Amino acid sequence: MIARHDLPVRVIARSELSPTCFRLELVTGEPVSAAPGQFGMLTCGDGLDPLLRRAFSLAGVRPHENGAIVEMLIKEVGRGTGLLHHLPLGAALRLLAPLGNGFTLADGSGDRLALVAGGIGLPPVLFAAEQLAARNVAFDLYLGAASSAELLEVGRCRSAVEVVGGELVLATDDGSRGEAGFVTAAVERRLAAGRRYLRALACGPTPMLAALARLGATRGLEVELSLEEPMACGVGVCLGCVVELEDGRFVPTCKEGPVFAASRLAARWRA
Amino acid sequence: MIARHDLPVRVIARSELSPTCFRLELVTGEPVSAAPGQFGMLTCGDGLDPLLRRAFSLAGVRPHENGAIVEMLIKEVGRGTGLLHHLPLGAALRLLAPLGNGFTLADGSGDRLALVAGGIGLPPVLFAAEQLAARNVAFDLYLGAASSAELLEVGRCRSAVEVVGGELVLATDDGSRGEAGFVTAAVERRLAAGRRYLRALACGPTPMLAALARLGATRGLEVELSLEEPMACGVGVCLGCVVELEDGRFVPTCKEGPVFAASRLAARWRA
Amino acid sequence: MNVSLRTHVGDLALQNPVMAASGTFGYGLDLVEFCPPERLGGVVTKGLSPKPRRGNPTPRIVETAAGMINAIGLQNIGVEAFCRDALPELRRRNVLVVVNVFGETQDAYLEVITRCERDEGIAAYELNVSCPNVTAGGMEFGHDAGTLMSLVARCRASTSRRLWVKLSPNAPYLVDTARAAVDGGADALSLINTLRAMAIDAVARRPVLATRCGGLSGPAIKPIALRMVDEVHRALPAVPLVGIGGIESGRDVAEFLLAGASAVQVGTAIVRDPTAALRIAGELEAFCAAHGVADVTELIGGLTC
Amino acid sequence: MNVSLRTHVGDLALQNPVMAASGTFGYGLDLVEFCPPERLGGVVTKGLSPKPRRGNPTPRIVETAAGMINAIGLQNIGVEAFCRDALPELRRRNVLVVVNVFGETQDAYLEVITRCERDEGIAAYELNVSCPNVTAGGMEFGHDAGTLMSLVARCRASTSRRLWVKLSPNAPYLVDTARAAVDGGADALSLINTLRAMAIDAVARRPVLATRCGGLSGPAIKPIALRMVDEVHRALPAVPLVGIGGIESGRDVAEFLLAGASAVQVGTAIVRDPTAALRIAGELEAFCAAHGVADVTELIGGLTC
Ligand SMILES: Cc1cc2nc3c(=O)[nH]c(=O)nc-3n(C[C@H](O)[C@H](O)[C@H](O)COP(=O)(O)OP(=O)(O)OC[C@H]3O[C@@H](n4cnc5c(N)ncnc54)[C@H](O)[C@@H]3O)c2cc1C
Ligand SMILES: Cc1cc2nc3c(=O)[nH]c(=O)nc-3n(C[C@H](O)[C@H](O)[C@H](O)COP(=O)(O)OP(=O)(O)OC[C@H]3O[C@@H](n4cnc5c(N)ncnc54)[C@H](O)[C@@H]3O)c2cc1C
Ligand SMILES: Cc1cc2nc3c(=O)[nH]c(=O)nc-3n(C[C@H](O)[C@H](O)[C@H](O)COP(=O)(O)O)c2cc1C
Ligand SMILES: Cc1cc2nc3c(=O)[nH]c(=O)nc-3n(C[C@H](O)[C@H](O)[C@H](O)COP(=O)(O)O)c2cc1C
Ligand code: FES
Ligand code: FES
Repeated sequence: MIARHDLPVRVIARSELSPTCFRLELVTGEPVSAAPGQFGMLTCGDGLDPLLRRAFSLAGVRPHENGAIVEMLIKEVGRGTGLLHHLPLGAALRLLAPLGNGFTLADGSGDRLALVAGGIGLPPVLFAAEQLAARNVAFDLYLGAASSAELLEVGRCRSAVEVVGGELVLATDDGSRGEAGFVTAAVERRLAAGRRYLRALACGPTPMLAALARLGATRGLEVELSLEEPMACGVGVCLGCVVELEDGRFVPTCKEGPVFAASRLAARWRA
Repeated sequence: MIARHDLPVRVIARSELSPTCFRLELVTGEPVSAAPGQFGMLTCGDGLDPLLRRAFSLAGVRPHENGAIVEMLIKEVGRGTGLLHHLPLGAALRLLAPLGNGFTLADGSGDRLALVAGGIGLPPVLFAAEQLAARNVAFDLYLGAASSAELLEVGRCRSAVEVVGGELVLATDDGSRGEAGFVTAAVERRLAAGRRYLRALACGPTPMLAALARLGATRGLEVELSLEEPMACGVGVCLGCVVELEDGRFVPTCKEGPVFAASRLAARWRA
Repeated sequence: MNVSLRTHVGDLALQNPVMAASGTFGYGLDLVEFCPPERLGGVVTKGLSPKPRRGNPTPRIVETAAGMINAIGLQNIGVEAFCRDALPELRRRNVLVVVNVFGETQDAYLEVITRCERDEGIAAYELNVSCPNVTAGGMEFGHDAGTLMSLVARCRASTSRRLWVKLSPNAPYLVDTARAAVDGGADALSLINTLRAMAIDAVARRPVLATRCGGLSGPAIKPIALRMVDEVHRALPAVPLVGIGGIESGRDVAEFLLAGASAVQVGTAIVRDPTAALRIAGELEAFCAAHGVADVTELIGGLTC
Repeated sequence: MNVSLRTHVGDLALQNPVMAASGTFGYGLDLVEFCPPERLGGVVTKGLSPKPRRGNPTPRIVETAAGMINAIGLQNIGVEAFCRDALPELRRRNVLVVVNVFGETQDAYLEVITRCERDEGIAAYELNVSCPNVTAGGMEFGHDAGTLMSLVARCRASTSRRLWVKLSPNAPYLVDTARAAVDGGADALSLINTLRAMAIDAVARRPVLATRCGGLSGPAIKPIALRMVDEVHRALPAVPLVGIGGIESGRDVAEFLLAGASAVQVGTAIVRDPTAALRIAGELEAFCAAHGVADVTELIGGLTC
């Protein structure tokens, strides 16, 4: 397991991605190595409001001077993300990372991977896409959102896909860009048309993940889902973030996840 | 009474005055008129930490565009003042002001006024000095601090005093600048040497104020003290900030003060 | 969307559910510039005693994490000065006035009520039973169901006005106390008053407050207050409740209504911001409009599980 | 300045007063990378039951103002797995281990203790008496002095190890409960556990937690915890106390010691920051050095009034 650290970080860049989402870049003083699907627990300021850190998937990590730049893609939904959206550049925060497991990235043999992202579920998927591109492992990338404006980082997604000669499929609920309807339907259409995948790796809203779990169960496709349970500690001690497994156990998402094989999850995920 | 308002303000300037103190300038969207000795209750951010506003004397108010610039001199002593010290320029706060009464500024007849400030007690005294200078009312200004580095705004004090031909007396506890010892001793020496004052107006640490109250009682000098009781509401409703008067009543400092004639205060102030 | 904010506490109609809590709004007129009392659901006066009271020595307040502790000691101008100096203007403005009453003996409570009965313009009495009962060795009136019932019954007999009892969260058995108040004749229950708490100055090695302990209020206590409103509402669903504790926003008000309160009171939020009660009423309206609540009373006790 | 941080809880020596509280530090080894348990005053395990427990459905946690509410439902690996998988390594590291014990019946408490008695390396048991007593209709063990005393007495008889009882702040009569625990044979009292509280999702019109209510912890409750430690210490000055509730800094620790605690436990602060307990111990040392405290035990019960 990659060692977990409580890293002092500084906000060094921020840019708007959509009406609700932004990219945050944090610089660390020490090297960070992390796998796609892992996340970090980030403070949103230095006081008691909010009290707890917030969980964000790592969207990318690259070396920078003696340390690293950790990238996150964040949707402003409440107080914590609102503070992060408006912190001055240079602000000091703390990041507990890397946490959790990660996606199972293919070893290059056989079929392609399907990467599936819904809305702000993109960050771990983008991280995976860029790593796979760097390793030249083939994949298609399905990117869904409510509307065209909320399709994030399309350019980077396209670049990554092009490296490996995969397909970038865009889907919007309102049909304003790409295929109309849910992104899972776009996956299903291709499966129905005979496309085969080694495995699907997905992150997005729970209904999307459940749809994909069902699809996987019906079509015999192995599916890995990155789950979002409300987290307090992020390191497996508070037992706040548990998810129920097929065998009835409650396991902490932050430690045994956030990525789970859909087949390991309790049956209602696939029903 | 000057109408009280809850003013939206923005931080437009900040500068260091000493190792522990800084000047904060806040711009309002509407005109503000206030008297020396009055104060404001300022939020230190927009969350729940800290929960309550902080009280600061107004160190000056000047018109600016359609509103005003309110000046404060602040010593960093804890969380609230620490936040104010590090807020980015442009930050939006709220200021409840002007609150409380003010010093009785002389009408120009007879003897000079003595203005006495200890440490971070300077702001209301500086405000008074600059107003008196503008109205050409004579005064001496006594400015005391622990050491030379903590004597604040000496230049502005000197300018104000020079306008009216008064004396600027500096005193430091450690003798690193001006007269050595407490500023009240400097006042006492001049009284003993026959100098006469219409009234003394003072703000500073409680022991200094008590010493001045005693001096006033012994020498028959009218003394007005600006008190600092911990405040919660600043507007007279919580009854947290009361001070005991000579007649035994507890009155809210924020409403009936913060300036009180020393002779009105409970006897222990002069004992 | 047009939202109706009108509510009732028992048979008392309020134009909106947001009242100012006792001890943070003076005698109803102290903050007129910031918050015209006639625009609130109602105002609860600072606790009134038969004679003026000086209250406790200072320090009386201290800030804590998302809260504050106060030990004001019920300083007030006395019932006579209130009726003479504040009540006429409150009446003229058509303010819904609730008089918060306390005493160190049962007779003291009755004295305040009896004096108030001589004047018009009081919608209800709210008995603050979190004060030391001198005849019972300093235990709070609200801590023993029997004592509380007898106090409420005597007050009940002395007025035909509405009688609210403000429950103490420090009482040993919340629901028993609530029931005793209702059995004694209370028309409604206000909850909660402050929680007994303490702050220590580690450098001075002294309690911060002159009285050692005081009462904790503010957002810190909201989760406890909500739980208590929910608990009393489920035990006594027919009893009108007024929710209090850490309310800072219109959404907080909605939470208390859902837990079973018919109206709420705002305390510490006013200490932070004298315009708070009015702002919160506006936010409640906006919350209702945004979530399709045409009539705020739909929310009352409206938890779906 | 050289500061001695050594303290005692009764006859148990701790290298420093800062322990990790039950439920926030796993079984002692979960956070080794961040906070080596052997450097703390001690660690209290997650509450152990005779058999593994799944705990409550989710959501189980919700953040509140300067606090959090949890309703984990005492999910744990069971005493057997603890003794087998964690205890040997804790022993090897010389960690001061306190086993937090709970059950839904008296027998369940005894079962946990009996299993632990077979192994070395446990410094004390801490009875969590804030759990529903199934044989007494779900009332918490800690809510009735008689029930509590009999539980403690039975546990006392089953071990010669130190027995701590962790008091519930929801108990009707704090001091009576404390006294009952001591009369039953407790060597020390830990206080406080979480306060019953509730959060509501106003949009969904539902309680946030699957179990409706849960326990409030964090800085929000510190003033209540300090008051309770002070109250019990003044009533029972000879009884060793372990202070718990909202501790976030070395200065907070000093406050609890001054109120009468001999050691403290840190809970929610660890949830916020896995290095917290160690950092706090360091801050305590710095606080002592800055304020001329050569021996931290000088602070215990050291309020000057
Ligand atoms: C493993 C993991 C990875 C995540 N990755 C990302 C990401 O890459 N980008 C992104 O924008 N968001 C991500 N989230 C969701 C993000 O954590 C929440 O949006 C954020 O906590 C909301 O905080 P807030 O203060 O703005 O909102 P508030 O609603 O004010 O938060 C209140 C509370 O609810 C919790 N909470 C609210 N929404 C969520 C949620 N969806 N998941 C978990 N807890 C929640 C918060 O932690 C907090 O305790 C991730 C969550 C998890 C668990
Ligand atoms: C009428 C009045 C005028 C003031 N004018 C000035 C000024 O011009 N410049 C300046 O630097 N300071 C002034 N003060 C003091 C200033 O309010 C405190 O220094 C400030 O509140 C400390 O806040 P903190 O969060 O940094 O400190 P903390 O110690 O963290 O504050 C904790 C709590 O103690 C209260 N508190 C702490 N110190 C004081 C104090 N000296 N007086 C009142 N309450 C206190 C705070 O309000 C807060 O509730 C004035 C105080 C009053 C009452
Ligand atoms: C400064 C202050 C003074 C108070 N005085 C009274 C009082 O006189 N009578 C009373 O019943 N409650 C009094 N209270 C309690 C409040 O009315 C309210 O019940 C409590 O503060 C919880 O609400 P909050 O969290 O909104 O403040 C007082 C509270 C504060 C903060
Ligand atoms: C997530 C969580 C789990 C807890 N589990 C237990 C437990 O198993 N047994 C117990 O006695 N206390 C448990 N507690 C209570 C804590 O040990 C502590 O008494 C309480 O949280 C107050 O301290 P704090 O404010 O520092 O968190 C738990 C607290 C939290 C936050
Ligand atoms: S967030 Fe604490 S166990 Fe996962
Ligand atoms: S600060 Fe509230 S009355 Fe003065």
